[in-house]
Amino acid sequence: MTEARTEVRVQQADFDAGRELDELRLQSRRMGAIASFIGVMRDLNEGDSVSAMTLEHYPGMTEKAITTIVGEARERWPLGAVTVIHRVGPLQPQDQIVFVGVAAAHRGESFAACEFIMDYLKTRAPFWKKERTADGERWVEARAGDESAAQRWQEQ
Amino acid sequence: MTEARTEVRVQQADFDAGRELDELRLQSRRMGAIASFIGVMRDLNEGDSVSAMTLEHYPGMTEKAITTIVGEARERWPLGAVTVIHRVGPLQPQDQIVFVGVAAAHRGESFAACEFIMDYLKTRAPFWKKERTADGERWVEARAGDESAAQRWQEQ
Amino acid sequence: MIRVLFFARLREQLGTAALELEHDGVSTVAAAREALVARGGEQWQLLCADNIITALNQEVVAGDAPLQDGDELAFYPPVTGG
Amino acid sequence: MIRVLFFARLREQLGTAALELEHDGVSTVAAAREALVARGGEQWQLLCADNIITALNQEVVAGDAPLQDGDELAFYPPVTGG
Repeated sequence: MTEARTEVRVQQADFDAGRELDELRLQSRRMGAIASFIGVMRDLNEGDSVSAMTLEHYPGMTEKAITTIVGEARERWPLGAVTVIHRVGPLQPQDQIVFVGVAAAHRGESFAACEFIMDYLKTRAPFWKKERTADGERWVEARAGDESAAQRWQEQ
Repeated sequence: MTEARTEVRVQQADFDAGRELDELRLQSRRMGAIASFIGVMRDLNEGDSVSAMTLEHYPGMTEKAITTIVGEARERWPLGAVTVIHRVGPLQPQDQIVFVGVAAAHRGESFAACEFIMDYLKTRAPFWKKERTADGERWVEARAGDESAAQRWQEQ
Repeated sequence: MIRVLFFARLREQLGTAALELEHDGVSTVAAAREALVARGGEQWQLLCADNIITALNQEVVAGDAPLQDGDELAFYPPVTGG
Repeated sequence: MIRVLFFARLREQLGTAALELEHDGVSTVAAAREALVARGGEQWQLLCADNIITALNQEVVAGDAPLQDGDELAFYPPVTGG
């Protein structure tokens, strides 16, 4: 396989998932599978209604951490183009937060790599969510379930 | 959870994956995860260059079989809206063949259900691919790997 | 009458996409297969191959599934969509 | 000099997003943490919590990682992106 493209973007602006998927698809004539994931802001967390959110990040390190995660995925599976976009700044319910798209020759690899990248991004990339509820603002707590989702890849 | 929408379409026309993803996302304010898959026509199969493909199907049964598969996924995981689109008729390399999009509250469920639906669609829904190579037309052979991918869900 | 359908490679090999079969004396899917082979000749033994799938009224069934007048019965090779 | 950064809840609790620390006598990440607590007072014990992550030049490291003049050292709570 020739060097496949990895694109990582951290941005305040929204993204067009359809355009990203088209770009992944048209990068190669050999990739039969594109798995993707979009994380969406929910209006409910820990049982409380959430009206808005702000995403803080560590500029520079976020891109570096995500690029490292994609590199680890490439060591595990033969992949084509990969695109990861993560938004920062103020967000509203139903806004897109993150996009991960993975092209591969076959679907098993694209699914596994897409889920791997999300599990690692959730637990390794320096982003923090602060949400607004009726009681004011609060930092979102990390979930034990996210850590165990990432850990399970180390047992394989 | 209120009744979530299942949309199944079998059509000759291409589809706009971005629009489908937007519709999945805007169906609910409670779904934080949208996993999706796009199957793409490759220009290579079994080591031979493929210049074109025709997809035959069993009209009526394809929609019914896919709807049943989505129903089985809903019995396994709590899901939001689900969209499955499968194209039929003539296709070129890099054309989109199939779209599966699954919304869920959390990402683990959306990934599992999306892969489950693809694995079952591949082995249960009555579609057949005929491809054109330099030696003429030939029917694509079913892969043992697809059957074992579907079987593994029965062991869980 | 039973409406019988054939798809893909099987349709091409038999040179037939659809036909009508009398329901009389054809009480199961397996009996329909035998009647088709008896009527069509050696080439129709293809219907007996292990990997041929049978669907009755658009649901996959085994050979012992009972047939009723007006049913739609399909024979087809392993599927390759997606 | 070592450039030290704090993020999210920790940044708010310390009331500081960034500061400069003399490199002299601060040879490891753990030593930098001790120097910050000594200099900042009790509230800065927060840096010693088990779940606080340390990144040196934008890579996660343990306390024994050596520091060099000009390094960028970050302290932050568990991440919650994605």
